[in-house]
Amino acid sequence: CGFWGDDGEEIKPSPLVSFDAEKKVDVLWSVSVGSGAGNKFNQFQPAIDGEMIFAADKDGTVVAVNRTSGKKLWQVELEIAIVGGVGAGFGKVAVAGEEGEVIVLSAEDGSELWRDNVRTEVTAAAQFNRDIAVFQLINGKVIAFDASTGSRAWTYDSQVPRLTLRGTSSPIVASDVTFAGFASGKLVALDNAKGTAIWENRVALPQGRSELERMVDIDGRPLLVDGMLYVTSYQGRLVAINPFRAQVVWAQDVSSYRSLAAGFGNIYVSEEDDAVQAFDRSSSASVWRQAKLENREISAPAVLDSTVAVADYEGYIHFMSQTDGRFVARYQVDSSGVYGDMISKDDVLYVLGNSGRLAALQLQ
Amino acid sequence: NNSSFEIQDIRLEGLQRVSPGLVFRNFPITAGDQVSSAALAKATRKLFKTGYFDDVKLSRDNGVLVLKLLERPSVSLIRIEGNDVIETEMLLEGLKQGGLQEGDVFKRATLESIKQDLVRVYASQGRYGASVTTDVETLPGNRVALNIDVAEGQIATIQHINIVGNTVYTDEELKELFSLKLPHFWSFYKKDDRYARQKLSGDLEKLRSYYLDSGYANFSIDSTQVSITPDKKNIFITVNVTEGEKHTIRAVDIAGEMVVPENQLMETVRVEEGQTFSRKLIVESQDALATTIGNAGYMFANISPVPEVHDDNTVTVKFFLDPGKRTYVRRINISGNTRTADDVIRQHLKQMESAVASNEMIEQSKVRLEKTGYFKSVNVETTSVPGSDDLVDVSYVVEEQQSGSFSASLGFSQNSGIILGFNLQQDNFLGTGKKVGVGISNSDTLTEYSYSYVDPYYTVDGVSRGFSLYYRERDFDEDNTSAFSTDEIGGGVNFGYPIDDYQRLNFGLNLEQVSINTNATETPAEINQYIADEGNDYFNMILRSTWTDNHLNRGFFPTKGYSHTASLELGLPGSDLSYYKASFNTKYYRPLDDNRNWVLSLRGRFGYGGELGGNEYPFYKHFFAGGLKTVRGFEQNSLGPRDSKNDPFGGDVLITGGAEFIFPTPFVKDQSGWRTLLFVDAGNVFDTQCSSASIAGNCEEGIKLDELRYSAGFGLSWLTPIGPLSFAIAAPLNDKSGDETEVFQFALGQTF
Amino acid sequence: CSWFEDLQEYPDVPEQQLYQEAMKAMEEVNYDLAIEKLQLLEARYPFGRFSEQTQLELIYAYFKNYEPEAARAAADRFIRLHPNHDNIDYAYYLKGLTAFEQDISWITQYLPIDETQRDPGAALDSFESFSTLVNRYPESQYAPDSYKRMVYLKNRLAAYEVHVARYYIQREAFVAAANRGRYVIENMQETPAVPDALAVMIEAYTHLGQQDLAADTQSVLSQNYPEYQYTPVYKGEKTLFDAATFDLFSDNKEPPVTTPVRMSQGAPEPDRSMFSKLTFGVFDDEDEK
Amino acid sequence: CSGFPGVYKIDIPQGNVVTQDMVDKLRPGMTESQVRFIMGSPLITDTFHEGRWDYLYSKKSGSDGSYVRERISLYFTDGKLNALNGDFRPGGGRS
Repeated sequence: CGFWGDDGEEIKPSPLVSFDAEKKVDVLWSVSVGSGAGNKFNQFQPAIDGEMIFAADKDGTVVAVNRTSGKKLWQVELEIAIVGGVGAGFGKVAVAGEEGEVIVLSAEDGSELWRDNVRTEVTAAAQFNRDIAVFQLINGKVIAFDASTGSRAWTYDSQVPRLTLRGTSSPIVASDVTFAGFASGKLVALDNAKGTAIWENRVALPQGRSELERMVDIDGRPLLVDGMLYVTSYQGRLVAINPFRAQVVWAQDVSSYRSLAAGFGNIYVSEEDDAVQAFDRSSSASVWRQAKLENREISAPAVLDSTVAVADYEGYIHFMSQTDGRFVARYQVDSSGVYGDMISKDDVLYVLGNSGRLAALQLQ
Repeated sequence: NNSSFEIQDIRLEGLQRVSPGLVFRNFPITAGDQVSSAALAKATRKLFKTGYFDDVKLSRDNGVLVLKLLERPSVSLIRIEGNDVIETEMLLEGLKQGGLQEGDVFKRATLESIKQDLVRVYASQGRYGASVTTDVETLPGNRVALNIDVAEGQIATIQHINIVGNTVYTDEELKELFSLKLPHFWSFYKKDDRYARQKLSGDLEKLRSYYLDSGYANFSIDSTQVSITPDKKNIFITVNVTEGEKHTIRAVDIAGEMVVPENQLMETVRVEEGQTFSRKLIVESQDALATTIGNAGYMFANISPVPEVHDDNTVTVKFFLDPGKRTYVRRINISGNTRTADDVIRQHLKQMESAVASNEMIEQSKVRLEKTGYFKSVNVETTSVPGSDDLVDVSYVVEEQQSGSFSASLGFSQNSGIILGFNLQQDNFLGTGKKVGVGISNSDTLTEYSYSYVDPYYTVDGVSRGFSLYYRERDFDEDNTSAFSTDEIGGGVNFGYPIDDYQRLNFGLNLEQVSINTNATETPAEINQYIADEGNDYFNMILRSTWTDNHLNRGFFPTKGYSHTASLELGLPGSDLSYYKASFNTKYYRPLDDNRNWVLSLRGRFGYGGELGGNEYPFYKHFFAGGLKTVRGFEQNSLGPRDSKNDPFGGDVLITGGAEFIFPTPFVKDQSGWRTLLFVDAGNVFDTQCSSASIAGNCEEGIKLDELRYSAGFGLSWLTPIGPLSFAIAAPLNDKSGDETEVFQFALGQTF
Repeated sequence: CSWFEDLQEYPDVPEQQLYQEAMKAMEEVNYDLAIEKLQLLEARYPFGRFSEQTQLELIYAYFKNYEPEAARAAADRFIRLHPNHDNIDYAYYLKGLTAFEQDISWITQYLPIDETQRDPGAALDSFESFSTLVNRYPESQYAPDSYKRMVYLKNRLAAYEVHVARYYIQREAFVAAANRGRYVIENMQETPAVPDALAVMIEAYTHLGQQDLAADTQSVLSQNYPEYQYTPVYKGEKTLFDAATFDLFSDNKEPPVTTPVRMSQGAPEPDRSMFSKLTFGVFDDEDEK
Repeated sequence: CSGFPGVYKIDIPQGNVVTQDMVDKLRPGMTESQVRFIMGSPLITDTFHEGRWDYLYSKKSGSDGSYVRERISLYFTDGKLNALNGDFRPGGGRS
């Protein structure tokens, strides 16, 4: 009966589940990065290049840390409002600003190598290979720059539906081809030399009458594992594609806007309604489904030892066994939650919380 | 075997609610037919298509065809819980459009469509996060009840509007133009943080015009992205623009068939050389050209401005003229006037039938109709006559309203017996367009028998003629002014005629016999003094003349324009009392937004009276101030000099005025019947020469501006079915001791 | 917020009893109650034995309850659901009557308001229902009255045209006046206003100096309406003298336009005789037999 | 005195505006639609005069009450223009 506000009763997230922990989480190191991601649903995640790990905050602070010791190597204050989180590779670090600014710094000392303006927001982290830096823009364009000089190599354009999900998928940039998933539900392979489409595959078909029902964004990052490409789409399908012959091997109806993870022969998906499901990579059969995290706004999954982990809106990281999805450990890393993807490398899980806390975790 | 067999009779089994008649009407086989199994199958399919049955089985009982029917349940009740923002009727209406309402046949497929229809109703209100669960409860008698449980979820508000590529203007400056706003203090009331596609396209149009109107000829909106967070609570809008350079006008030119001399056309064009490029001026010039040509009879002319952008940041603007054919009005239809006679409306129209069509005249006629005050709304539409390319019909659709007031009262008091009060003031009496006023009352303060009649269209050009007769015995004491009473008997004739579209002159001659009665104790010395000098009854010949210049856009609740009225009342020489009483009344309305909901208005009323012959200025012709009409917050007529009994005596000089800030009435859909405003009033009356009998302190001679009284407050007017009702809540700002203030005042039959 | 809503469950009232209660309410002229019962009947037993009769009664109840939109919607629904029902003429007739009387408020009948000078309003919509009734069901008991009302409407529109023509004569817009007259001649031949229209055309053509057109129209007038005596409408400009002397010396009475007589109010009850056969006379009260 | 002094009166235009160059374009034998294209739709097509179109322009001036009136009538036999009379002469000046 709210006369003033029209709050309508809130859809409540499910409470934390009690379980007997089989593993212990210990924090190797943690560092704070500027003022964090802010409240504009910025999906910031860290980026790793060799021994260094980089992170950014919404006010233009970029920090480089040694990923084993956690010692801060350098910190740079840029005068832009960062929207897209940090991308790194091959000795370079890239960030993108709200007014379309694109800045690439040198990984050693953070000095600015080159800068350009792409005239719209870039919410996805940039990707590098030996010679190009690829940015995916929210207006459906993909722009490749020469990584060292910053001159424009090519631009690919795609149609954007009238209503999409906030956030864009980061492309996978291999040596000669780039795989990019778009808000139109299409997955495209682009030739790195000229930026032309080699093949195109419709991962999900828009259905229903209202713009809301017709959203089929690919927002999660595609996953390349043993030569097979996996990609999910919102209100669409999880699809396994042979990237060389652009042929769909199998598909499962599941809606997800998060990136994927793989382990133990499974593909792990954080579904739209916050359940985590494991599918067998070869037969596509559903192995297990953990639904006790409903409405907790879970992040993309990341694999650590024998577990698969997801973070939630209160910053709890839930570790689940890769065999049957039972909870094995839990740790609260940042009470303001984790929106961005987590990175696991060499048995260490790197997490960037919304309040700007960057931590490296390990399981005992 | 498709051998056919003869049917003696047909028996129906399993029927509960469907009527046998309906079954037979849809089963094209009757007793006595020779029928094959193919025909039977076709008939069964036809029966099945009616949708009333889940299953139809046929069997034979030696010659009797038996139809075993399993009726589909019908939905007899739909219960919806969990909805509090959208009422159940609205949701049922949404289902009805989806083809499901109580009493319909229930099909399993409808369950799925229910979910989508309801979610769509919520999505249309920006509540993207709503979810719906349904379950079916069977009731006896093959009926079902549908229980629908709704989780309305949060409303999606706009979290982030980002304009990329703007250097000339800042984001904040441009977002000011937008109707879509980030959540702010007023959001719960104005609801402007709710995303709606049409609103966005409207805002983008405003953005484009803002740039194009200030010189940026090749400004373009490259793309717009609207995205929503997965929890469907926040909307993100990104607008990517390319500003381009600021351009100036190099040259202006008109090409095409000049049906109106070119120099006359060039005058109406607002775009000049050297001026900063502005699309607004180009569009205004285009309209001006269309109107000028339209007035010459070319209603279907089309003018296309072609700006040609040069790379030295200048633009040549060429107007291409295609006048089309001279257009004529075939018929003018008037509708909606179920009470007002046709010619009462038609006489206001300047556009003639079977004559050259003119936009200006058609539009002016609409304004003239609005000025009459007879109508709540007047809409005009010009449609071309099918089968011709140069004939149009013009249709005026009016919505009538009560103009004038009507009140009747019946009472009884011991000393003066039956008190009868009947007052009728109608501007459009019985829809004949005549102004009729009848006043009958015999209360102890007022005995009145008055009749006034004005025919505004005595001649077809709008010369008005009217006359009035009145017998009035008024006891002023009750009217909280000086204690005396007047008996008046008189009558008169008046004429008025327009001297142009907006100005009008009125003349009236009244013959009047007035006698003043006093009573020994109550009547103040000033009046006794006056009677001593001038006697107490007078026969006067009064000439009233007024000049009005009315540019207001509407009769009731004007929102634009101004009006001046100057009037002079002369007690002609040869009457017992010769005097002059002049007054000037001016109103000015200035809309603050394009659809004129927020209006600033100023008004002023000034009066000056004096004697002409040897006699003193009659005290009963004094000006009074205070009350709803002049200075709100002070009692009726209570301002200004007092007589020796300390009753208000009025004065021969009146100065009042005020400013009003009119704003749309909250929580009301149809604004045309309401007016709410904040006001500041000022005013007082003065006396240039006090009566010799007045006591010091009650009447200072001369106009003292520091004696002006001020008040401020809130006012509301509402057009009720029996006439306008107005009230004001006012706080006097500088009332002095002895002033009679009144915080709440109301009146029937008068609007602000 | 639901403590307003009446949560009472609808008791499972058998169809027969519900219908009897509705009919009792109708007799007691309590149309609100009758409507509520009939609506319930329609929702609970949409294809029951009484469903068609219920819908007919609903139309009548809404009409008597001054709910024109609901009556019209109920009539449309009946026509849509039972296109070849025997009482469908009643549905068309009621639909026409609702529109016909929608704008006549009860007081205007007693006030001296000349209907022919005003917009007939919703009455025009009744024309369509009445004409469907008269063409498709000529032998229906309601056809004669419908036809009379159609004629009334047409005469009223013709008289309206003549009034407008006369205004244009006084306004000195003579071509407009002639064309208004012509509109009546060409579209409303069999109305009583035809002679007035011819007279207006003659006067307009004369003022326009078109003697030949005026003479030909005059010959048509005198052949068809020999006894029509013609008084000119145009009275020239009113002078100050007339005004001051209250027009005592100028005869400004306007020749009357033949106005059609006003139609009676009210509507007949739905035909229940056929229905009693269907329910084997269970509901007929004793004296009716 | 006639009427009221100084009353503001509007002009009363009536009928089709006809100009000499319109009439000059007329040729006998023209079809109705050709004539309609040149002259515009006639505002007077009398019921009792089949095949006769009257283009009559009159204007009463509001300021001085003066009258202007010009007329041309066109006659058609089985759809073809064959005669005209009135204040205009094709090719010649005003009659």
